[in-house]
Amino acid sequence: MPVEVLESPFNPWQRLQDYETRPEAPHGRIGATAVFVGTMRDFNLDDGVAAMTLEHYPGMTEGYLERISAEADARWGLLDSLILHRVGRLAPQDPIVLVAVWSSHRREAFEACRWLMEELKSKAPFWKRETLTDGSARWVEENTRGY
Amino acid sequence: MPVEVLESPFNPWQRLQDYETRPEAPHGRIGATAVFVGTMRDFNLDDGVAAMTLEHYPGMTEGYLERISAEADARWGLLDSLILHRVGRLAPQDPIVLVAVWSSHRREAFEACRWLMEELKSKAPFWKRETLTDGSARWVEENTRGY
Amino acid sequence: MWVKVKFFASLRELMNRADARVELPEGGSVEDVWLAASDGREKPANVLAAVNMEYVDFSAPVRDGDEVAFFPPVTGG
Amino acid sequence: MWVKVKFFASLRELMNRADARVELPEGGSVEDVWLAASDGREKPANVLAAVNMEYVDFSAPVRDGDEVAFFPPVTGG
Repeated sequence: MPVEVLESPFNPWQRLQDYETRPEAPHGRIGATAVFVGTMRDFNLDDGVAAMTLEHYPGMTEGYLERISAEADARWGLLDSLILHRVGRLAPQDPIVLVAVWSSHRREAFEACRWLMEELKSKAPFWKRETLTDGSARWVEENTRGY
Repeated sequence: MPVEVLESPFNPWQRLQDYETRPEAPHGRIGATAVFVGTMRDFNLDDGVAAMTLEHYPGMTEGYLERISAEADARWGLLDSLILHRVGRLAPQDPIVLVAVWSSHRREAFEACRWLMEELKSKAPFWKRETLTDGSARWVEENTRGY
Repeated sequence: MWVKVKFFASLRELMNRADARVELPEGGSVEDVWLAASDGREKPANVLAAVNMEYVDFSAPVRDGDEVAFFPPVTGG
Repeated sequence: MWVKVKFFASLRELMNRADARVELPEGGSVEDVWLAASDGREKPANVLAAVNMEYVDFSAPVRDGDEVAFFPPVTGG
């Protein structure tokens, strides 16, 4: 159930590989791993996007992510989970968020992973500011709904 | 949309990293990646499982996976997808299946990934035979439902 | 006409063979292929059938040269 | 009593500050904190509030020493 807010780029697949090979990982009991990775696109609302800056509320962000992580672990009986989220300046293709959950069964893994992403997108205090390819900048006003 | 039936162990995270770094991957348009990995557990129905042998129907298996892959690509407007499935003799913790989908938006990624797994589990011609820790062997009779 | 028959997994063990080749009258169905290939064994509940690698019902027609497969419920993933 | 105030993202730019410290009478609410900290600016639609890093309504009470944050809808993930 670790959560991390990261100031610099991360490789989601490398992080998952490292995380799963920890000696204390619940190896033999895992039957299902569900992962979501959100990546910065080079377009939004029909405009080209050149860069993005992600702001957050230090303390509240981590506290909120830890709370939903613990809630998902309890609600779906997860064996483990991991949430990583970038802040700072991002370039197109940079990973923004990783949510991974480990479970004995797939139904729980799928549902918990999606629920965590929706909770994160609707309430975790992060804000995106886009720099467009024409040089102008704008705040992203709201996230699309995921269900 | 590649599908592969693999005779030897694979590392899902390494395969994803390799797949995403192909020059022809649809890089800037990807906003959402949803991944499911099914892993061999060391227990099933309260019994310890020491090994598993996966049998398939060569030709029909690949054809079926290619068809559901194309159907998901079309139905959810996916940018890309990847399905890998092991056959042969597996040990606990070995990855059995990887389903990954790439999309501009998360709703489509989550739904397509889960749909592909349910289609695969309900109809792809694979069969599991378990060797238990007491030395006995049995065919797995049916998959649990995922919705 | 002649058709190729395949058995998989627990059904292969039950029938004691993976492959067979059977002759049956023109116009036969998958059900007829089972009868011709199973040495009179009762069809287990839940057995599935495919003709030329596509799922079919047991009432589906077969043609000369078809590949007809029988197998138990699938358990991949 | 005194409370710490924080503004984030577009609201930080609109208010032209990230932090403030305001005094208000005991028994005040989050709404009162907004009035005291906003120099009379109208509250934008959709603005959210947190007290001590927990989401609250604008009617929620505040106490001396609380940290009250205002921000626009979140857009992470």
